[in-house]
Amino acid sequence: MDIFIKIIYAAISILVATLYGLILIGIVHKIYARVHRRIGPPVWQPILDIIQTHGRKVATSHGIMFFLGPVFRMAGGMGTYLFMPVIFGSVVFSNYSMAGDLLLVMYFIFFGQLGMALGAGEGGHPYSPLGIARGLSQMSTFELPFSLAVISIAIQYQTLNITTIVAAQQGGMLNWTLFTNPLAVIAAMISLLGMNMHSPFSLVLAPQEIPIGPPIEMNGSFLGILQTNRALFASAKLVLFMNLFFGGATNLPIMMLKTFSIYMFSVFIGAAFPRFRPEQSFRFFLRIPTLIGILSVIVIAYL
Amino acid sequence: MKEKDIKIIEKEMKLANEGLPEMERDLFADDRPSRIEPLNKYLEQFLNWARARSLWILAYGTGCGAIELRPLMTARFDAFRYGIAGRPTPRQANVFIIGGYASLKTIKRIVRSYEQMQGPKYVIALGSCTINGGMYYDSYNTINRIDYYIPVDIYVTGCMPRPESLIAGFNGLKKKIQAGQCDGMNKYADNFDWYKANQKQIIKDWNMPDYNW
Amino acid sequence: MKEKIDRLRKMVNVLQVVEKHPDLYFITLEGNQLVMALGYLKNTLNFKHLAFMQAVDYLEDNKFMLTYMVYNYELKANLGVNVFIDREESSMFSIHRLWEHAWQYQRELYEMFGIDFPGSPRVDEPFIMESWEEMPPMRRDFDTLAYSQKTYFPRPGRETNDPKEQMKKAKYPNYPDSPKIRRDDE
Amino acid sequence: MNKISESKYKDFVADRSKYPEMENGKPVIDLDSHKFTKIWQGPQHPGVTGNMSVEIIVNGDEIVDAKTHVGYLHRGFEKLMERRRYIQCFPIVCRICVPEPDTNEYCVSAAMEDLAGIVIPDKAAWLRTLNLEMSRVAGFLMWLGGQAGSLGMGAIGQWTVAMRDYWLDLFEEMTGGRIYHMYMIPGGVRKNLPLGFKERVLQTVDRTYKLLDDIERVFLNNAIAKSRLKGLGIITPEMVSEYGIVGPTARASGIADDIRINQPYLKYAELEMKMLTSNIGDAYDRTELRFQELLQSLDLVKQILNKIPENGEIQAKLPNVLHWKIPAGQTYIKAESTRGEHGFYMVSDGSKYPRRVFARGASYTHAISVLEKLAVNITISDLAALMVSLHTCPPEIER
Amino acid sequence: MKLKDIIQPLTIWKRVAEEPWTIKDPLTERPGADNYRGFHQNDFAKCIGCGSCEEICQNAAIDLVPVEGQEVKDGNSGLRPRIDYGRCCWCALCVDICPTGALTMSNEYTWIDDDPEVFRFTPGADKTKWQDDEKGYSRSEDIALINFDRIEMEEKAPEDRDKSFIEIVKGYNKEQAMLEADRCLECGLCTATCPAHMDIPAYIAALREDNIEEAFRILYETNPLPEICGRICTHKCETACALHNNGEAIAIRWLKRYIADQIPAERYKEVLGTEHLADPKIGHKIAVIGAGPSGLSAAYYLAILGYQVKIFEALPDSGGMMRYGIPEYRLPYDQINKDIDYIKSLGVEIQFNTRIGQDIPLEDLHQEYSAVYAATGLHLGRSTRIPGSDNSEVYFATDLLRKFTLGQDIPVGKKIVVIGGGNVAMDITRTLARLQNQKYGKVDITATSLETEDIMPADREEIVESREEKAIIEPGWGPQEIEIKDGKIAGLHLIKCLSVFDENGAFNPKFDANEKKFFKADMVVESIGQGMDLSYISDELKEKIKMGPRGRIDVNEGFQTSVDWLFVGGDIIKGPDVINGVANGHIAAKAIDKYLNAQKK
Repeated sequence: MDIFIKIIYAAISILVATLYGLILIGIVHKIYARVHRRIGPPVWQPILDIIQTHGRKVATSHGIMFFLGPVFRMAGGMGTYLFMPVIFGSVVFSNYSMAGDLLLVMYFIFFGQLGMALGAGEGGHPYSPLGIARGLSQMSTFELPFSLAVISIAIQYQTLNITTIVAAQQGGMLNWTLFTNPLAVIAAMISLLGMNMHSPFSLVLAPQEIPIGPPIEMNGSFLGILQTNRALFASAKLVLFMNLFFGGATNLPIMMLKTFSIYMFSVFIGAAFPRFRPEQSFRFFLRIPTLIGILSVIVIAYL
Repeated sequence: MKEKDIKIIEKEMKLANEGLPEMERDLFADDRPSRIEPLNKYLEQFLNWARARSLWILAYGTGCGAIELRPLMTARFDAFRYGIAGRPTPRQANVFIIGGYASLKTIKRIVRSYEQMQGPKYVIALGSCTINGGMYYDSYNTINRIDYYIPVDIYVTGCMPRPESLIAGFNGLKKKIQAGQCDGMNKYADNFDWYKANQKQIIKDWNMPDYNW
Repeated sequence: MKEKIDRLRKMVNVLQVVEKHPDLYFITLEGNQLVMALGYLKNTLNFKHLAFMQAVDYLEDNKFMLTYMVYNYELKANLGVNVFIDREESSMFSIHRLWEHAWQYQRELYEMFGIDFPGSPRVDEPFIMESWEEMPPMRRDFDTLAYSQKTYFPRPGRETNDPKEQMKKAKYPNYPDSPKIRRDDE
Repeated sequence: MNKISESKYKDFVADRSKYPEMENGKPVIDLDSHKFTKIWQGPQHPGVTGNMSVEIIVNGDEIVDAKTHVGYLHRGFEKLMERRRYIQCFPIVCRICVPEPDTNEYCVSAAMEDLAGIVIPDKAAWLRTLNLEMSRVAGFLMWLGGQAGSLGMGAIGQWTVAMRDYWLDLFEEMTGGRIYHMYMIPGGVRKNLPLGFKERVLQTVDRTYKLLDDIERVFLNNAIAKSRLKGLGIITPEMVSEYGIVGPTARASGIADDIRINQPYLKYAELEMKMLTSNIGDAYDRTELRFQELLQSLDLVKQILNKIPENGEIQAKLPNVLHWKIPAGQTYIKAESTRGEHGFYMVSDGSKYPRRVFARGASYTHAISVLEKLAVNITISDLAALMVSLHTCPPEIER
Repeated sequence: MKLKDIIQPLTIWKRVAEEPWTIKDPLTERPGADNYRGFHQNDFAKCIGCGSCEEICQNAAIDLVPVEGQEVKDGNSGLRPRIDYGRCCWCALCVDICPTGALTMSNEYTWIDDDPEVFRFTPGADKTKWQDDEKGYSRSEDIALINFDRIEMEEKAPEDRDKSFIEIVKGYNKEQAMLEADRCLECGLCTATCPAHMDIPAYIAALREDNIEEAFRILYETNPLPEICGRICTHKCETACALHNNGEAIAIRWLKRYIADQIPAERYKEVLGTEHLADPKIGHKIAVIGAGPSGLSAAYYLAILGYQVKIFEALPDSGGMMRYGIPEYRLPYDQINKDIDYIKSLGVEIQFNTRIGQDIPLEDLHQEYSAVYAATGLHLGRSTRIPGSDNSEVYFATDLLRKFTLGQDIPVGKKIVVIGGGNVAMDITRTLARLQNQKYGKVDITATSLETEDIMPADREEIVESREEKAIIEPGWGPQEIEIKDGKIAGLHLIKCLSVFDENGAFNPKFDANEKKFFKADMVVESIGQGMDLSYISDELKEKIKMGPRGRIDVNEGFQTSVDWLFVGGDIIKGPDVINGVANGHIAAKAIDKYLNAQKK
């Protein structure tokens, strides 16, 4: 396929994913609002917010790294998204899926955080490093069960190519990893809670503790980029989970439905619980989900 | 403010950090802000449209006005539906609500927070105390009129102004933003010396507590 | 309550006892016996809770009155202990060893009234005011209105009329004042 | 901390004996060593209760030293009252504590009445009791939202603050004011109850019961909330008198001291109520106790509504307030606010103006002496929860 | 960690489908409560500009400003409160204290603007969208910050007093006086209405501060007859009192009496600081004609200015109408003497039984005295001139009263009708009622007037007390004819009076001839006003003096006639009442002083 067309397709895909992510965030705000017994903002509010942040002027400077942070973060989000198929069998939404892209995707999940850490650390505000420390520690801990789950399904499907994994799950609900390897899915879904950073794992932003942590000094377009990335990264994660565990999607509505349902899982838990203390959160991931992850690997590998 | 006043003050008052070495100048937060000029008429109109619909309040309850911010932001009045949200850091907020009286110690933080906010930024002054001292007009520790220290876009009178008044204030602010008339930030930049002089007149110890940002 | 005060009398010189209510008494002590009295009240007579300590400025008499309000959980009664101290070079014994939170009041009094409590922790740290250069503001000779008008730019344009003067202006502007009684020496 | 290492507190206390190094009972802190960071939590910080700040020194995210800074809300009420007539004091004092202004109004009015020897009519006393108890409900609801919010659970705050708003509607109807009621004028109260008010209060009480039912399930029985609040900020019974701790915060540590029961004022002697105490004294205990007190207050509101007489004077005869002089004397009037003993010490010298009014805010020591002690050795993440669990109200400290 | 604690929180989702609590459109859906303390309203029809709101405002938020269209009237300063919403705290103390109930609050509460200067407005004058709101806060009837009820004045019971001439009103005791003084709002609206412009709030304040001497000094600044005025003043001030709008006015007159009563006569000089004035004199000698209130007032002020004053009085005792017109039960003679003796003690000489014009020609006075102040008063009765009024049993009230005071016998009929509704009519009614009571053991006297009861010029309490003393008051009738039978009076025919004044306010009564009334009587007393007697002015002088309308002497504002040494004042110029006389005397004294000073140079 022509590389240029591929690029155009990827661009369209990213745009759709970002918009979808933003709307998704908007919808989730709306749902939270209903839990709070209020009406809630319009679903397109995140888009307006991003336009607004881009319209702001940046008059502070904390050095180049500070400004590169959001860029790295965005790169991480895009990287995560770009290397996996969004809609199975679609040309436009196939992205740069290739053999071994699962590893690449997992690397990019990390990459964004690290980049952000470099940038935010330059901000000089003491809450930034605190937030970063929390974020990175928590990420390390939830990555463990997640990686175990990924290893488990890599063993199960004998591949590291997401497209192949999706393909293997086609042909009926019962082919989904959810039913073929439930332990791995449980481990992964619990780590998704941490990944989505909803309560009780919202350590990084934690407004009452370290007011919004790493991006505390971010503003203007840089904040806008971070916001965009949040949307893109959210949809990327959800698509990844959909692909790995819930049989992927063959068209856009299915994709939206499935990702939305996956997201609702974190929302469902998130609305009901307060935030963990950092060490509680770390311990949490290193206990049951990790055990389940190990179990799933053992089950898949030896049974 | 009258231009005559500004000229007199410019002549008489010197910025407190004048003549200090470069390193120490920062402590006084005397960096002159710059004006914000619109890039393009139509783009600016579009941005103003978006700005009016996405107002981020600085979560700093400076006075008793903060008490009505909570009902405003919670289920009964739900300001989120108007695109009003709270931000915990001044860097990201664009609306500063002065919740009534500002004590001597607070006005210092108000000025500092206001300066940290990135433009375009707007100020809503709540309650009588911000207009003419309110019931603390004779207090030794509260200022009388906030517009001497930072520019204000909308005044909401009342003590306390109810959440509904506050929503009306936001509506007024939105209209003003959309019409492109909210130039408080430019006013601050243009009359920086006047504002600084006023601030310095009451804040004797300009040096902030050793905050390491 | 009376019995407790009688026991206190054996320890220190109680200058005055006022019963405001059956559960609220005020006694006046001598300044130099205060710490001993409070210690006795707290440890032996079980007035465990120090509700507050405050000062009242008697500018005319050139005195500060310090009030220590203690409370007895068993008796369910308050006892206010008053002592008078000199207003110039005002200073009082610190009671932060009796109650852990007393330093907080002493710090406030140091700042708001200028009463020194030597030995009290952090007593000279600014408590409420920041960069305050005038006299301690709670002293009665500090005029807060004048200070506010001088410092904080009251909004101009306010002017009022006295109804009496206004009516005089409108109705009888030329009415003569009362004649001055002529002195013989004029 | 020594006493805490005993028996029932043992489970909650970590061993901090090794680090940081201690000298004379204080940690050795060298900021230049880069082992410690100084952080100003507040005044602009969503986690602090009101406009105050805590200067903390952290090692990692563990607090090794804390200092409270207040004064951001200082308006000099006491000074201002010295140049206001007696009648002009009651509108100004209610600003001392915004979430619960009525206690201030009551205390200052009652202090004037006490000094001037005025006895308020029976109905006025009942209306005041109703007002105070309603304000306790509103105050507790606000606090409950704050306690949940400090742990990052926004929903509870949304619910309770909205519910408080329904109570504010009632206040508005009863007093004419939403936040500042300015209802208890010296000598009595300003308005009779409007028509049908009783039914509307009872409706709101029922709604509140229903909401509290939900909250009990969602928040008080919440595994994570429990895990975070248990063992946080333990106050031992010895500390209570040492640090002048009052109200529910003291009662959670087992000190049975409720002014409404021990030294009943207004009509509290005619109401049935139980002294609520608890014995561990950690943040969860305090939360639960306050929750119980909230339920108790709702019950009291119902009791009061049944007992309010239909007819009667609502104000004792006052002299012309423009030149009202009160004979010389001093008094101390206290009332139980949501935070505990809220008292006014008033000295008059026989003139038109009070010689001295001192407001003993219930949380005067909670936010400074106590917080500074309890904040050490916890992590930043718990500071907000600790602060809220002490139920501090900064303007009470600096006034 | 129990499983229950993990499952239960998820019930948070239970109410997600319920209707949100959010108010859909808070700006239109949520008016304030019915008695919400919103923005201020002011009913200009009620507001009197007394400034109590300004006084009680603890935020100094209220200014009193003149407002277009609001005139200065008696009891209304024309000022209106302007409220600075940069100060207001909505405590509504201003509403609670407002003595007229003009100031209220609407339940509107939203006002935003980007100009901080606009939040200062005059409710009622500036057009606001809430100015006609009906809901909102107003003072509850159940509370009061001020006392609207006058402290009861003890009086002799009607049965104790209706035979004797002992003073009726007992006067306040200290406690009562303090309580009554405490009610004063210190607005000062009364001062303008008082003809002498006494500083009423100041002396009441001094009284409240228990500083009687200071209060007494303030009284003497503008009124040298406090004992007299404290009893029989027409107290126009009390109708102007702010409290009068919604309750009972401060008993200003009784307070004045209380103050004066507290100082014994021998301490007057000491308290007022006039001990050194006993043996004058420097400068000019001045003659005063008539020892009535105006003459005495002028004499007093001239005396303290250092002039040598001599009063010429036609009657055998001083006091003029105060002694010869007002019965003793209202104004005991010893109180008159107390005031006058003090004036005399300052060196003022009074020559009795000397009628100027008859005994000494007016021009002669000018030889000896630098200036003459003529305050001769109104001593001639005025007749209704109705048929039958020339009968010998028809008397003038003033004549009867004077004769009674002089100790002469006066005729007392069995059935008497008094024509007139003024204070003099009441005086003669009550005097005759007492005499009837003494003589016949019962009262049968009727007073009738043109004016209906609400506009009767007599003091309210005079009417009430007359009725208590069993006199009949029948206002609203115009006398038509005195029926004479056999040279004796049979009775008085009256017809209904519809209105007394026409649209321009001029005296022009209208009657309804169909409604008639007849009072049987054997004696009729006319008391419809008094006439002046200018016979003491010689004809030559009369030509020099410019005369004004209706036979009055034309004077300038200092009561100087066109003959520059002659000053004329008192009832013949303005009045008739004591306090006007006092005021005239005061002004004239200052004018004479000015005139003489100008002459010297």
